[in-house]
Amino acid sequence: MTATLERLPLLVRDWITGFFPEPVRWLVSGLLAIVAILAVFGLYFAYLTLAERKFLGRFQNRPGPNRTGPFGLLQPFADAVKALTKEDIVPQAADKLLHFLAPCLVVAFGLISFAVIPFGRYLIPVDLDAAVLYFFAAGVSSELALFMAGWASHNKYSMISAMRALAQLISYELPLLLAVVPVIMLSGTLSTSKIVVAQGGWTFGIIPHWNVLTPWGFAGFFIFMIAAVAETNRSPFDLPEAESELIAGHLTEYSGFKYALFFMAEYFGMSALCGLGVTLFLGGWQAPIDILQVVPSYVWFMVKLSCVIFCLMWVRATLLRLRIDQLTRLAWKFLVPLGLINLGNAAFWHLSADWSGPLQIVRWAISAAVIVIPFVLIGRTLSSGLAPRTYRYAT
Amino acid sequence: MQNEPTSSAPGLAGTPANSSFDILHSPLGSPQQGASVREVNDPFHGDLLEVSMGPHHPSTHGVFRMVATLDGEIIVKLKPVFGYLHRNHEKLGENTTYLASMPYTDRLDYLAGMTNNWAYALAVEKLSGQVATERAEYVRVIVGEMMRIVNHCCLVGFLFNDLGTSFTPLLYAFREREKFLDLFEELTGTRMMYNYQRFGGCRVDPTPEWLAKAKALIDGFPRFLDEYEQFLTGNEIMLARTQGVGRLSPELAINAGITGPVLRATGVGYDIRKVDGYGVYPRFDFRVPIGDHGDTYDRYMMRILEMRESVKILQQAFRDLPAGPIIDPKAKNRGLRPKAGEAYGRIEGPKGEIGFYLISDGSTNPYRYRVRPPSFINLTVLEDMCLGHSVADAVVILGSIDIVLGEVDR
Amino acid sequence: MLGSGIIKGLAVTAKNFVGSFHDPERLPTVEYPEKRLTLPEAYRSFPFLVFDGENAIDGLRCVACKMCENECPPQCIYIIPERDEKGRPVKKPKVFDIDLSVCMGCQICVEVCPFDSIKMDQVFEVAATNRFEGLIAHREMLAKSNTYYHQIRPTEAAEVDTRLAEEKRLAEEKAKAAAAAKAAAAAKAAAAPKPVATTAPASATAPAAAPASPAKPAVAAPSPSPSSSSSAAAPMAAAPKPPATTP
Amino acid sequence: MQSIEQIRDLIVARFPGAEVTVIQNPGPAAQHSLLLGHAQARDIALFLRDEPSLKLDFCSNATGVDWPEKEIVETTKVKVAQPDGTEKLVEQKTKRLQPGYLEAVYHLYSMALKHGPVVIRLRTGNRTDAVSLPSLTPVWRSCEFQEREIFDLFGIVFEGHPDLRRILMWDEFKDHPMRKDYVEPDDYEWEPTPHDAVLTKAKGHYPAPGSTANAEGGM
Amino acid sequence: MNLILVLIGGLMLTAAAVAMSLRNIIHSALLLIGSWLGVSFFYLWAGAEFVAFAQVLVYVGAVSMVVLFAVLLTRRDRQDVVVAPETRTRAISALLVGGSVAGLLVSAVLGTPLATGPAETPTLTVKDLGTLLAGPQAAGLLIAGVILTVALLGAVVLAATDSGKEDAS
Repeated sequence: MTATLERLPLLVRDWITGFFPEPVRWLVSGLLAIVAILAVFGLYFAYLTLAERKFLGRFQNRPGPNRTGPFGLLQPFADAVKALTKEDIVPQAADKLLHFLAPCLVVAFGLISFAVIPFGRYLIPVDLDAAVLYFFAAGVSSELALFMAGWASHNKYSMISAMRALAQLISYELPLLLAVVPVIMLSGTLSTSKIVVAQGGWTFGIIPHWNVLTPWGFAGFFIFMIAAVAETNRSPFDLPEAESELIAGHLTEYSGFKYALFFMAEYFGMSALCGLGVTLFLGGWQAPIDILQVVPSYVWFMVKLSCVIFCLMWVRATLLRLRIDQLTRLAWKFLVPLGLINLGNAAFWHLSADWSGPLQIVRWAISAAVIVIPFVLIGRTLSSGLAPRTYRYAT
Repeated sequence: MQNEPTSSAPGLAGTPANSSFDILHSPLGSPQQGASVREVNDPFHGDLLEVSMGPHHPSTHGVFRMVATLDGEIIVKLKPVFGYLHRNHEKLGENTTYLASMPYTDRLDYLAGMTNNWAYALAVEKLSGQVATERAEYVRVIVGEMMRIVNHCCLVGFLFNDLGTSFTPLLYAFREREKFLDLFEELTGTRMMYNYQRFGGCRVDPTPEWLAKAKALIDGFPRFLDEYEQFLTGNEIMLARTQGVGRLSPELAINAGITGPVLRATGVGYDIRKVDGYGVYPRFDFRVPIGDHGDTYDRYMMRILEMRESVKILQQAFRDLPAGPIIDPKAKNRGLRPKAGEAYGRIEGPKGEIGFYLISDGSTNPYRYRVRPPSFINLTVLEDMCLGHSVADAVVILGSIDIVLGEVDR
Repeated sequence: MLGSGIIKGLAVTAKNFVGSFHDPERLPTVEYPEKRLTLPEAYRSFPFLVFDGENAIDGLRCVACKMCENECPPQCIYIIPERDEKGRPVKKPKVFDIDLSVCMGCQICVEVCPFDSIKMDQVFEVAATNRFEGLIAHREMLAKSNTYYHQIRPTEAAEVDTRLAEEKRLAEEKAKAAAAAKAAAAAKAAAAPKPVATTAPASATAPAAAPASPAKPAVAAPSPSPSSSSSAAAPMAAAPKPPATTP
Repeated sequence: MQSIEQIRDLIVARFPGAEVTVIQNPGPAAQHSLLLGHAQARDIALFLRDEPSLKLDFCSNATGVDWPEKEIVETTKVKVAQPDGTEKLVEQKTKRLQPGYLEAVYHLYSMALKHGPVVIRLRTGNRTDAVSLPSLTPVWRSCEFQEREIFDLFGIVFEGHPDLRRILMWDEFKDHPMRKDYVEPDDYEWEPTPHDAVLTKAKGHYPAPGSTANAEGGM
Repeated sequence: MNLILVLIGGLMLTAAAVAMSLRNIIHSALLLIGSWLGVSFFYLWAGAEFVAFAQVLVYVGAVSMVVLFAVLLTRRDRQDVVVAPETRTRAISALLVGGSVAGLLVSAVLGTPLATGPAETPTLTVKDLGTLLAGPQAAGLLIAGVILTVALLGAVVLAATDSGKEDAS
């Protein structure tokens, strides 16, 4: 039973491509993969917006949207209709071509990066050899589209915020890459499916071999998630469209469906990055416990993805926003050094792989120490003068 | 990052003596006190950008405009512009009777209606020589301190909204504020527009059930404060964003007439409840918290510590509340004609010293009805605090001063 | 250790998140149209005129003395007294308008009204299609029965009724005493031709004129002693009237 | 805290030629004030702020007051010789026109010694042309906004104020609204509030749009 | 197969040509980025995935940002738009330099034996590329790294001293 469930998507695909003549079959299966991703992640995006508003509400002691449909389930479609019916104003001074092109490119690059994420054991749209490199190539070019949006609207505020967005994205590109390199080094390949296979297996049947359960993996995941939050302009780092200062940043001049496109691109980018994070550190579609393999692999991927995205919402409901200089200082003075040290740590971990017995504990201790000590030291130097104060009372 | 700024004691020329700080070498993010405006259009720095934030701006607490001249992100000049909500409250006061002005005082600082009523009642009692009854003085302290807690809840919530959280701290603070507003509604009839104090006492006597409910709420309030402090006071981003931001020196604060938590944050322990000892405050033992650095973090902590002190005062007030009439039977409210003369009555409102200066010429209407608005005068030093900071900090500094436009514009 | 403050903050929001599912204290939202908050008795929104008995217009307690019109801070009440055929004012308002768009619900009118004829209502869903005509409440719209008053403010209505009944009793006693005094005077007049009768009717009419003079003690004061029973001598305006504090 | 007379003597001792008079406050609050001449006003203010025994470093409140011309009618009993030679007491009403002036009142407190208020008053020459006063902003910066408000609403020009502009009204506004003789501008938006005075004034501007039931009912 | 080659070549050439002729600098910068994308498609067509994605990551991601920032931050002064009078002498020297570079390139292209069809490139996995780079090619890699860091440090020093010099005046 579990095998058929596991291969169900493949059976469906073979059944559909069966209708078509031989030469066109590979084209149809490619199109089918695209349609599947768009359908699944389109719906996932829709209900992600609803989930975000409901969870944010629950964090703030209020029920969240519950008027449209039972428990507010039709809210995303209501938002879509609203976005579609809103008038699409293009400022007269704007650069018409770029103004139109920017949202399309942002969504396009956001979607392309789904091509290399392994959703299930057999569910990987394109099994590239240099998959991780492809992912970052797609991610980087969405910055370009963001700049085009800021520049095209010819508005003082959106120009300032486009520059801020670029500074933020570029300064967080480095920690993102530095967090991913140890995983590639340890699993020896750039292909995401092989990375997930490398994380298979369980010791004593219950402790999975995920990268996150190793000291360098945990530090890498910590750096990766901070950089991912900054990369998708979400809560503690949502500087470009910080409403308290620059109104809506580079989105000021967009309205109607173009604004919704930017919104969609942000969620796609978040899902893709979290998908990559799950693949690299949380063992992709691997089941957490041996006996739980009865559940199909793509369910595990979705569960882990949803947990990571829930944590992002949790962070969004809690943390304050950083100032632009503190943000870049955090990247260059905290995350990059930690990333480099983590690289060394992973190298040590790789070389000491064949230590046996008690040496394993020593190996763990050294590896943990190598990452924790610099974390505490750099942390103390960065927040040198900052501490909650004690107060005296007037006589 | 904590280099002590040169204290800008005001020179005779009236504008604060600009310290020797030169904008070129201020590494972005280590804010200095006072910046020199340098000449413009040199090749490397580009020209200054004038940004008008407001009057319709998401974080200016109402219709308030700041014309800021920016060099990149750093503020070089900042001129507050207000008057958009000006409805000449003082001319209204001169055209209506003493009692009819009482409901208008709720609209001054609409987040702290009760303390406005109390200040006006105190001023008219001084003018006409009437004295409030014993029980009324205690009830005034009770509702006054509850109002202070409500006001500080609002401020802390709005301050965190300016700092960029997505409404979570604001909604926690408002959840507590709602309980206080429900109690005020049971006592006076409305949530914010109380019209509760009268010359010589209060309008309605709180029933024992109301007092029991209020006492239960006050006893539970410190638990909320502990949860709030655990949530935010130690937060590293909060420390980074507020410590050392918007520093104010004690000399400049005293000279610029700053009062309330903003003044006490600079280290000057001046609290009118202790200085004037109006009402029955001398009978309560409470402490006045003072800060050392005068920056945004100290101002935030002043409010939190003051809320804790208010809880102490309230517990003592509930304990020794005497019986007796809530209003002096011989007190004259309708058709009050105080003898010719003038009086200036002031109290320690949540935002600072709120005072009423009344000149009467024996008729039913006051000859001159003047309100001393704390938010309006606390804005004098907004520019001094914002110079050298970035735009994001200016919004936070404005939030920490706690202005309400109803009182600023009158 | 960098980050400990942030972790504590996350713990608090998590507690609130979990709490919002089971602890009513963490989910205070009342979903308005379906569920409604019970209004406290002291709640006030706009004024309304109280009438006794069945007929709305004749039963109005209001005597059109225009005291509330003068005292109202934003001057939003407008009264024209009824005039009988000979042009003498009758103790009934022909027009009693309150401009609800100007009224701020400060209940000063309730405080200064000596006849308990205007009280604060608890209706807050006041919407009108026309800003001018729709929001001016005329006499017919304002008049509501005493039973309605008992519904919205039971304790306060009870006090007002006891006080009114007691004043009516005092007035009748005085009227009886005055009548008895008149009868005795008439008897004396029959004995002695001194024209004592002329002053009696003056004094007799006075108390009738002020049936419920402002002898209203401070409400809910423990001892609601009517400070000055309707002493005929003191003209109404100058009476040292304690502020009627019926909210 | 010394009484107002002692403070006046201190000032006169310090500035021999200064015009300082005590203004009695008849009301029960008994907050008497000191009227200062223009010449040494700022020096006296500096003296009040820096004098060790006073140290009035906190100017809490600066207010403008408008005193228009007042006709004072004094009734004096004077003996008038009647034609038949007898003396008869007759009340004689003498009308005296007191010249109007604008006034700035400052309430000073001391944060160092925690005492106050000392009230000082500055009066302008008249209400039309001589309306200038020495500004006290250089001494207490708290007067900066309040003096701008007095200038905006009363029209007192403060010499030496760093930035004297209108603060509450918009800059192009011509009149000073808080003066007693201020007539509000006539751009009255028609609103049929029930009061006849308001209605007649409104009728003066616009013909009532259409016949509203209330208008007839009201008359 | 070479239809796609012609297509990609045509795309790159037209993008570059149009980029040169546009007045709006931002548009031409974006078209330049388009032509770099063309280069990466060419690599993909040739089967070298790693190089294609590296090309996109480096050029479309980073270098394009540098180009755009440079375009934004330089202040267009009025005087240098007008064509200066001695353009004729410039035209001659431009032709000379252009001709020589074209000649050099053409000879290089003709000199190398051009295999018409796509040669069966050995399927190199990333791991082999890695060992190749770390092994025999390590020297070239290190030299490139050093040159880049020197350039980076030079730029930073230049920017910093510039502000210092301006201060002294």
